[in-house]
Formats: sequence, structure tokens, C-alpha cells
Amino acid sequence: MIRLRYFASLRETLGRGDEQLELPEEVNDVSSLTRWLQSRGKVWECALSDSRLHVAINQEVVKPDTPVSDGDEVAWFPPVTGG
Amino acid sequence: MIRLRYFASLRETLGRGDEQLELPEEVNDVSSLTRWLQSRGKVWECALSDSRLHVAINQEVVKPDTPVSDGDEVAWFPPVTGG
Amino acid sequence: MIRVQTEDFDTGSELEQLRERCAGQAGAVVCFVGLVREFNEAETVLTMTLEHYPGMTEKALGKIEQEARRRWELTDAIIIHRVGPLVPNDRIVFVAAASAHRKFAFQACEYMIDTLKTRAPFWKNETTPEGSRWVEGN
Amino acid sequence: MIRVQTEDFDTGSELEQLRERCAGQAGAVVCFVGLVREFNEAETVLTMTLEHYPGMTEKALGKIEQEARRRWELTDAIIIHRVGPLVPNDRIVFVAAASAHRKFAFQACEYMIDTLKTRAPFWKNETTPEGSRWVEGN
Repeated sequence: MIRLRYFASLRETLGRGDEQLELPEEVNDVSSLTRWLQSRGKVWECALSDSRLHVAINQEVVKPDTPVSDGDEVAWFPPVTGG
Repeated sequence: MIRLRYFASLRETLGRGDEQLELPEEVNDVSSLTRWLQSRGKVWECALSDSRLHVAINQEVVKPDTPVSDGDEVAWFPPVTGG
Repeated sequence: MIRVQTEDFDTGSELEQLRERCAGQAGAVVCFVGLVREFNEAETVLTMTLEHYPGMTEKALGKIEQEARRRWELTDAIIIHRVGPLVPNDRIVFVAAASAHRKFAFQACEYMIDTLKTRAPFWKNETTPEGSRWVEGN
Repeated sequence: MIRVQTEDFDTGSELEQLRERCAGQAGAVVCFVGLVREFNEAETVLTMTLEHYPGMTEKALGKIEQEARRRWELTDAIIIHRVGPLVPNDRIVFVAAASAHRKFAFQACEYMIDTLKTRAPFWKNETTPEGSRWVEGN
């Protein structure tokens, strides 16, 4: 199982903030996981194609080629605006 | 009459912080006033020869060639160390 | 010391506790307080809600504090950030750095707030008379 | 707003009053607090006394505040400086700048304390176990 999280405007667009799923066989890194999610439909394809999105694995920001493993928490979010 | 003021270490060296005197005839600017005070004796000559001293007339820092007039308040003090 | 909380913080009490912890070792304390503004990009802000990523937020702020302590000689460092609903003039964030040296305290405080604004997972949602909108980041 | 006083000041209350005066206009407040250190140039400081030039001090601080307001867009600026006897960890000086912009608040606050340290007529006298001495300026 992996846990997926979406924040802020992305959470609103996707209509969910949190989900769990079995790691799909064709997924081995952030890029392939994002592509797999985009295949869910138009909204997913569009929302996750924003090049400004950040991805974190286990709460550390990572790059597209970072491996994804069973048990990971993977989060997508727009540029931060705190402070 | 002019009012003369001395602060901090200079006040301690000269043994006074404040005095009033008639403007001497040969005094027309800060330099000549300082020289006149230095003629009072060894301690005055030495203490007022420190090139790091600042002079203020009527509470504004001035240069050696600034004129001194009757009614002025003239102050000598070492570099400031507040804050 | 870092904290993420919905409730307000007491700036004076935080500065006083910092001073007690420093006990004669710090000559300089610099603090930054971020407040909610009534206007953003010419629109009136009625309320603001801060979303964050619980867990990652605390890690990110802890790293920023540690990095500031590593780069400058600090006797103390604090980051407090609020989340949840806020209104104009509410305090959002408090950052403080104490050091024996004034320049270090200024540099460390500015480093922490600058870095927080680009690295810590917080997102602002503003309600204006036209509805609600997410503040755009870079 | 500038003040010169022998009594202590309340940092939290000063920041709170500044926030009320800014009422939604300031997004950023930066403050500096100077404290008496226990050590100066490797010597233990038992007490410190701040002498000043009454009248000129207020003029000098007022000019520094006005110059900061002229150079940056500030919604508020404060300088409070104590005089008289102090002990280690006592507050000496409080400088604050509020602005719509974070960089302006940092720059204005640092400008005010830097300028105060070279232009305002204050002199520190420290008592150490070896006796009393005037802190040397530049």
C-alpha cells in the first residue's frame, strides 16, 4: 500500500486530500506514479501536468526520478505561500 | 555667554560636565575655542587633542571651522557607544 | 524551538522566555512578526485560512531552525506559525534569533523567514468580496 | 515614535500598540532588542551605566526615525533607549519597523539600530571586577 496526499488548490481540484492504494506494477518512481494517476481522467491529467507542482515522499521534497516504494507517503502540492 | 559641555570619559578627565563663560575675543570657531580651552593647562591640552572627539553646537555635530556665536551651547564628547 | 498552532501566540511572552534562556549571553535579539493584511493585490481580504501539511511542516521548520543555528552563532532561535482561520491584523508567524552579535541576529532572522516562505508547506486561502481564492506562489 | 527613559520597557506591549496603530496595513514587523551582556572583551560585566546628552539624544533619535520613514515605506517606526544603571540581561534598546513589505521592515530596522550606534549621543560605562571603564567607540 502507498498513501497519496494532495494539498490546497490541487486538493480542491481533485476533490480529495488523501487516499491509499496498492502500488501499481508499472510504477517505480514519481514520474511513473504521476502518469498512472493522470490516466484516471481529464481532471487528473490536467491538474497533475502543472510543472510548478512539488512532490514529497515521506515528507521530503523529491525529484521526478526518485523511486517510490511500498509503504511510502507521496504528496503533490502547489508552490507554498506561508509566512 | 556660551555654555560648554563635556561628556563621558572626557567629563571625568576634565572634572566637570558643564560650564558657562563669556565668549573670549580671540574665539570665532570651534578650532579657536578648543585651542583657547587647551591653554588652561596640561590636562585640557591633552584631553582636547584627541582627534576622535566630536563637537556639537546647539546639539548638532559640527566641523572644526564651524563659527561659534554668543548664546551657543558647545559640547565635546568621545565616539558614541549606545545601542 | 518550533511550533505550529491554531491559537494565537504572545509575542512579548515569547521574547521574555527567550531572554531568560539567553541569560546574559545574547546582546542582540531580532524578531519578525507576519500579520494578515487587509488588502492583497488590490482586493479586500475578509478572512484567510492557512492550510498545511502536518508532520512535514514541523520537519521543514525544524530544518530551517537547525540550518540557521549552524550558519550563525545563535544563543536561541524560534519559529512559530499559525494555521487555520485568521482575519486581517491577526499574527501569522513569529521568527526570532538571538546572538552575541547584532549582524548574526539580523541575518539569521531574515534567513529563517525567507526560507520558510519558499520551503515550508503552508498555503494561504483568502476570502474576498468576490469569493475565495488560493494565494499564488512561485 | 522615540523615547529615552531610565525605566524598563515592555516589548510585548510596544509591539501590540504598534500592531493596533497599523490596523491591517502592515504585513511585516521587524524588531531589534539590545541586551546587556555578561561579558565584554573577555571581562565580566557586573553593571553598566548609560550616560547621554539630554536634548541632543532626542533630536538624534528623531532624525534617525524620520530618515528611516523617508527611505522606506513604513507604517510605523519606534526607537526606545534606556539610560542610567543597568545589569546583565537588562534591555537597553528597542527598535521596530512595520511595513507592507518584509524587506523594507528588515532594512529600516537594521538602518535605525546601525545609525543609532554611530550617531546618537550615548556612552556606556561598565563596572568589571577590576573597576569601571568607558566602552571604547570608533
